[in-house]
Amino acid sequence: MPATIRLQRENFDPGAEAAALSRGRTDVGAVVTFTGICRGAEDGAPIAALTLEHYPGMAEAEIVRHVEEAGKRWPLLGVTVIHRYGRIEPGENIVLVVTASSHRDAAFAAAEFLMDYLKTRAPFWKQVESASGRTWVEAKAADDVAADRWAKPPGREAAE
Amino acid sequence: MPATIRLQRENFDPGAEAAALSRGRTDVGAVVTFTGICRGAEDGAPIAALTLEHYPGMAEAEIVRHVEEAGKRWPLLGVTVIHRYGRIEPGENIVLVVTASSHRDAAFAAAEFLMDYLKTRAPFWKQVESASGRTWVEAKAADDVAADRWAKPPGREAAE
Amino acid sequence: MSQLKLVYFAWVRERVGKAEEEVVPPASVATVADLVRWLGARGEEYAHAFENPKVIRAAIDKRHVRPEAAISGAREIAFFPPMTGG
Amino acid sequence: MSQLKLVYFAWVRERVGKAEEEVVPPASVATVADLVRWLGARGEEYAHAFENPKVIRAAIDKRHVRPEAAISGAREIAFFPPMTGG
Repeated sequence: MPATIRLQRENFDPGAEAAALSRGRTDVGAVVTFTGICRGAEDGAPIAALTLEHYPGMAEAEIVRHVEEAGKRWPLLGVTVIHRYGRIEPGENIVLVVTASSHRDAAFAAAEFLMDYLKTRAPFWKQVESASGRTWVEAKAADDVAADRWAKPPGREAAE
Repeated sequence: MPATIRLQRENFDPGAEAAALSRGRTDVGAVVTFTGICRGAEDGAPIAALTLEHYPGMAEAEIVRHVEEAGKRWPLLGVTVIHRYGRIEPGENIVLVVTASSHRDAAFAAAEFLMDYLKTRAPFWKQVESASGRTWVEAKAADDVAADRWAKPPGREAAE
Repeated sequence: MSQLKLVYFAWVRERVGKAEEEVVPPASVATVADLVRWLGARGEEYAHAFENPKVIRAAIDKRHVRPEAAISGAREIAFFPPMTGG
Repeated sequence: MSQLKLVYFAWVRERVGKAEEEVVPPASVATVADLVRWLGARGEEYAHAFENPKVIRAAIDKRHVRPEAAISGAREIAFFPPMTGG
């Protein structure tokens, strides 16, 4: 399965990335694209920017591992994951997940699986920059619940 | 909620349609794009093209109704649905659903809901053109099952 | 009963041999299911199109309806196979 | 015990006041939880960073581990808050 995984400071073009997964082939019947965008407010208060810190090396490895896991769980024909780091202003893209499959159920499920895992297991941390200073975003319990729905019986990985 | 619904013969650009839903605003945090593409084989046999027939007037009305229903069920900030009709060759786009929301769960759920309903309730019929002639695609029981998971208690609409 | 516009799609259209027509069913035809039975008796092509009423879907004035739906007041009734869009 | 590279991220890094360092913990430090306790006793900034071990996540050689994981053989151990990517 063709997989593209990139961590980068630069913005990306979701449409171009999605188009690349089906170009020149006729086995892809469904492409699901998730784009995560920096909002202008966090918990109702306006923000100036987000700064994303990451753990180089581990972030790539975690994403690769989860893309491989997705490829085992669903009949995917291609996956692209791009995650930005550094300073990101409201309206800018943060993260992209694209999944391609013959049928829509696999493409949807794999895209949701990857997003749930990126939120809770990929080593990235968001800091909010606002009029009142800089604060680290707190992890949301709802994200853990979302990730837990994909859990398999324990024993497969040390921290799962 | 801004909603764009188009039935057309012409191809469309999924990336441009998705970008339009978040451009110039900072409340959108998640955009999910589903693109349905004509595959080169149906049940293992190569095909030359699909021809999509639709019921003009009713197709638009059904899609509008389901987009409105999605807007009631989830806090959406924008929806785009484009469905092509006429002759479509392998590798070409057939259908597009884009949903925008503050958070990913609503965007994913609404996109899946709309696709499940388009498959089973929107008056479109696919005819396959292949070496052995033309045949109508049969409805899949799996699609009915997928659509049924969104059903609310009966009594809301005559045929639900 | 007044005049009624019928429209057909996909293989129902192909079997009937036309995309639409105007009909005036007798007063005894009260529901969509009655109309399917009445149409099925109109000739070979109709008998073929409506031979399995279970796979025929119907819409009255562009809204899905069940076979037991009353047709009184309808302007346009459509018949078609299960949908395969998306 | 041999030399160990520690790396810190987000507010753990800010509280400790550095992004990484090399340490040589005593032989009694066998697990990640032991290491957190040992680090917490190294000074005010460490005590602050590790004051609530429940919210500290750890990775050994770039893989997530639980507090009870053994650290023997580790080259790099990372400490950080719950992740907020995506």
